[in-house]
Amino acid sequence: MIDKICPSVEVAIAGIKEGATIMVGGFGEAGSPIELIHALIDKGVGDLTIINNNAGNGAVGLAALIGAGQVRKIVCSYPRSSNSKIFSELYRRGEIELELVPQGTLAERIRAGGAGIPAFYTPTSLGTPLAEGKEVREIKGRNYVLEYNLTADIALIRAEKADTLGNLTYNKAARNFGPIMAMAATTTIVQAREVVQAGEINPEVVVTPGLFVDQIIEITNPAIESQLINEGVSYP
Amino acid sequence: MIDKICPSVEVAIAGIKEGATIMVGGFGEAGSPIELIHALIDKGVGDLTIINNNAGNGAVGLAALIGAGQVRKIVCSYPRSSNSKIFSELYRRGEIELELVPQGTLAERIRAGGAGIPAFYTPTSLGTPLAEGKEVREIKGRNYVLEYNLTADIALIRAEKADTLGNLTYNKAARNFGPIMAMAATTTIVQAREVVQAGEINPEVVVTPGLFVDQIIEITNPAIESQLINEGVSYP
Amino acid sequence: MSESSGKTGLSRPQVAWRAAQDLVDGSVVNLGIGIPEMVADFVPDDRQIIYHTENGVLGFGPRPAPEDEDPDLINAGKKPVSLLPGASFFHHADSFAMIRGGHLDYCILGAMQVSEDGNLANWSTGAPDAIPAVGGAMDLVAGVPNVFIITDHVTRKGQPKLMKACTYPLTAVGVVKRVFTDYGVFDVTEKGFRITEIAPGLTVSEVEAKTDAPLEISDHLKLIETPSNI
Amino acid sequence: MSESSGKTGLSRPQVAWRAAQDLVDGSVVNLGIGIPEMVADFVPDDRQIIYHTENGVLGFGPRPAPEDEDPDLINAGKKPVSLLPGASFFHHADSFAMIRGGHLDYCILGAMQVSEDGNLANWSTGAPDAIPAVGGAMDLVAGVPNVFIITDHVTRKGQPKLMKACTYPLTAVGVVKRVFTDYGVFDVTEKGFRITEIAPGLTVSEVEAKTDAPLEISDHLKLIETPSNI
Repeated sequence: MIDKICPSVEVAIAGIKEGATIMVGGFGEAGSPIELIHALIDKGVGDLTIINNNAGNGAVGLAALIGAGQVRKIVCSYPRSSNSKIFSELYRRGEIELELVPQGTLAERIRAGGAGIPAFYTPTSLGTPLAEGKEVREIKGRNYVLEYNLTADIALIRAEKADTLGNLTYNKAARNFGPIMAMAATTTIVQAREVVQAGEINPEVVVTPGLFVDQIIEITNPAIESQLINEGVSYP
Repeated sequence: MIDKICPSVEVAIAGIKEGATIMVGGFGEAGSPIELIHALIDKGVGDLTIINNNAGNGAVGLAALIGAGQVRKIVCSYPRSSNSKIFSELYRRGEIELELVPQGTLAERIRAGGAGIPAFYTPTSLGTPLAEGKEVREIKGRNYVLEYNLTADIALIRAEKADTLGNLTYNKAARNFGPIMAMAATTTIVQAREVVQAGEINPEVVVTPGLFVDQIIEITNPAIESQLINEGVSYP
Repeated sequence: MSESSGKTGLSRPQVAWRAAQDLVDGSVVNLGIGIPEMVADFVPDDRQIIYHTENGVLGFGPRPAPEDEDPDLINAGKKPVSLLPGASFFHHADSFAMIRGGHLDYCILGAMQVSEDGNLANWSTGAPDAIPAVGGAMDLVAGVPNVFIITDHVTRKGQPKLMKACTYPLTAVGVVKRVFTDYGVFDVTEKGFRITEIAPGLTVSEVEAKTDAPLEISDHLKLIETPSNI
Repeated sequence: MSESSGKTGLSRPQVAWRAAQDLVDGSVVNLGIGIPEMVADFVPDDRQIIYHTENGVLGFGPRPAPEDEDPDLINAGKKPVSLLPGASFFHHADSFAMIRGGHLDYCILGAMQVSEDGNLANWSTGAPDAIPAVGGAMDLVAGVPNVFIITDHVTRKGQPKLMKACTYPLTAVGVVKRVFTDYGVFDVTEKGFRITEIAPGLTVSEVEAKTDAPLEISDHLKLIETPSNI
């Protein structure tokens, strides 16, 4: 019978392999699955492609994963950070690849990946360097850029509540990329602040239906990235 | 200041004009905004293009609107009904135009219309008569059909709860096309079972954010289509 | 597969029972309108199946008692359903994102015709006075990895439905994986139909006579044994 | 627009105040990171503006007291915000559906350069060692019908930012409707920049001298009068 709850973060991420493409939820620290990312650092798998809106803050979470040399390429919209040089130094040294994607195109490409849409047209980036080399098509008198979907082997996301079937709710603006990344990855791994039995989440308020979720680990008190950074923590 | 609540259905639909394209929510009777449809029959505007999943049941609601001769064309996935001959008779006589769209493509075209995506590729309908004349493109080794978005002048939808800013929740499977039609129409008109003040719907459970909604009319006890049909009612 | 007596082959409930045995524990399944809906009645007790209906419900259960019916809680066949613990609601674009995005494991549909290369025709006879109606079938078969078909082996007029090539307008090309009929179980392979199980009281040559395509016979052809209470 | 004394033209809060006067009651507005965020402080009391932030909140309010801050409730600039009655949360694809689908009324952004044909450059100097970062700007300007810019009229080095043509990499082509600077208010018309309002203490020829494009002068050129407390 279905039970997606894992006993530890190690078990939750056990299936992640060298060279994997991993979508990581979060917009800055909001929604960042920091315990799952730290477990990934402990595990040490490398050659990863990371899809996230940003490229990490301070020297914890995503920035620490990049700093550990485990990331070959990052797909994101905004890799600049006021409090982290980890990405920028690697990037300037040519040691990490960057695919820069406008934020809305990033979100739509991920959603398309989850929705079985291989490609779509968008007005975003038309006439800019980010549209160079891309097909442009006129539709009803306006020009649009062709964009392809994004999928991943793994999604790591943070939810507020999860039930045993994988239904999720989120906390406020921590929702951001979680629901669409859960759709677009072959295996979706969730850290939830609270795990409940199936039936304890009102069907009307489920944000991510359980069929998008594979593994769940309960992290009752997740680390708060900005607090760690203020305390000068660097992981590990 | 913002207040989207209307005093009557007549006021709510006052802006609908002859020749309008109207998305009508509902999957069968679930979610059908029957009081708004009946008001549209009373108003009598014609030459309408209707976008709905079906083509009406019995002789009430959408079927009655079609029967009143107000609909020039219908865009839908499933116009057959076990209890209504109104559409089929007009169709066989050539008095109503039909654009048949697979249900998922219909939903995605509407969502695209609301999301500023002019066109997308989908595997659905490839190699079938419904793909005839449409562009086919190979992407990563599989063929896909190009589909264009759908937009409308008006959306008529039924919600469970609405607040004064237009935030909506729905009841169970009556949600269906409501959220995406609210996105895809220039003017979205909602009949809600209950109207509350802004702040009375938890921000986490809002399904349709208020910026998609223009006019709201409270209908506390909407007619139930199947009951009307069982009672042999035909509207008006 | 009609309920009339004196007929060989499985009854419709027996075909539905047979199809139910092939659903893996924990899978997400969409059942088409009509006979496929019966499959839910026959899933073995030790398996948990999550049912999806394209009109926006995941995790629904059986038809409720009449007094518990809600016209806003229906399945794709527009019949009332109940909710099981862990159910969820979502809008139509999200529902078809699940379907097209490959997030369901099985869909079980009816068919007018299936061809030996897995083509499906189940939405229109193409007759000039027919009202064309496609619903969600084209999306389901395009997106769900395991497309199973439940159908009578022949039409009411005795015409084969398993074909060399479909003559009706197609629903999709090359999508059907397995067909369950009153005559047996047929896998769609690269070489065409392979009969893997046969209904009691029928011979392979009787099945071949009612099939408009060559049949490969499985080396392990089995007789279907249905429980006595179905 | 620097806060240093002895400078002519509006202060940054005054520019933000001026921009706020052009937001219509009931509209939905996205404010870019930095100076544009100040606009919210100056909306007239009799107008209700709904603020959208691309990371998934509609209807947020001012920064809360430190003890009420929630790291999961931030704006696009990653600063804590509060919620007003009638707020809602949604995921990123829905948030950008709002943006790209034309459901916002205004976005107010900063700029490195704006050209007389409405081109915007605000994400990269194109310098080889710069870390390129685009965020949501390209989506906002592609989808929001009224793109307003708030910017210093000249760079720190005194170079014009209102240009005949942008020299930096573009954010979008032909999208800017109106520019608010410390020198005045500039509409982008089919003929290029039209100055409609001018800051106290400046002459049109002084503005022209600091603008890298011809200026059409409005027949109704007004002097900007800001409240004394801003």
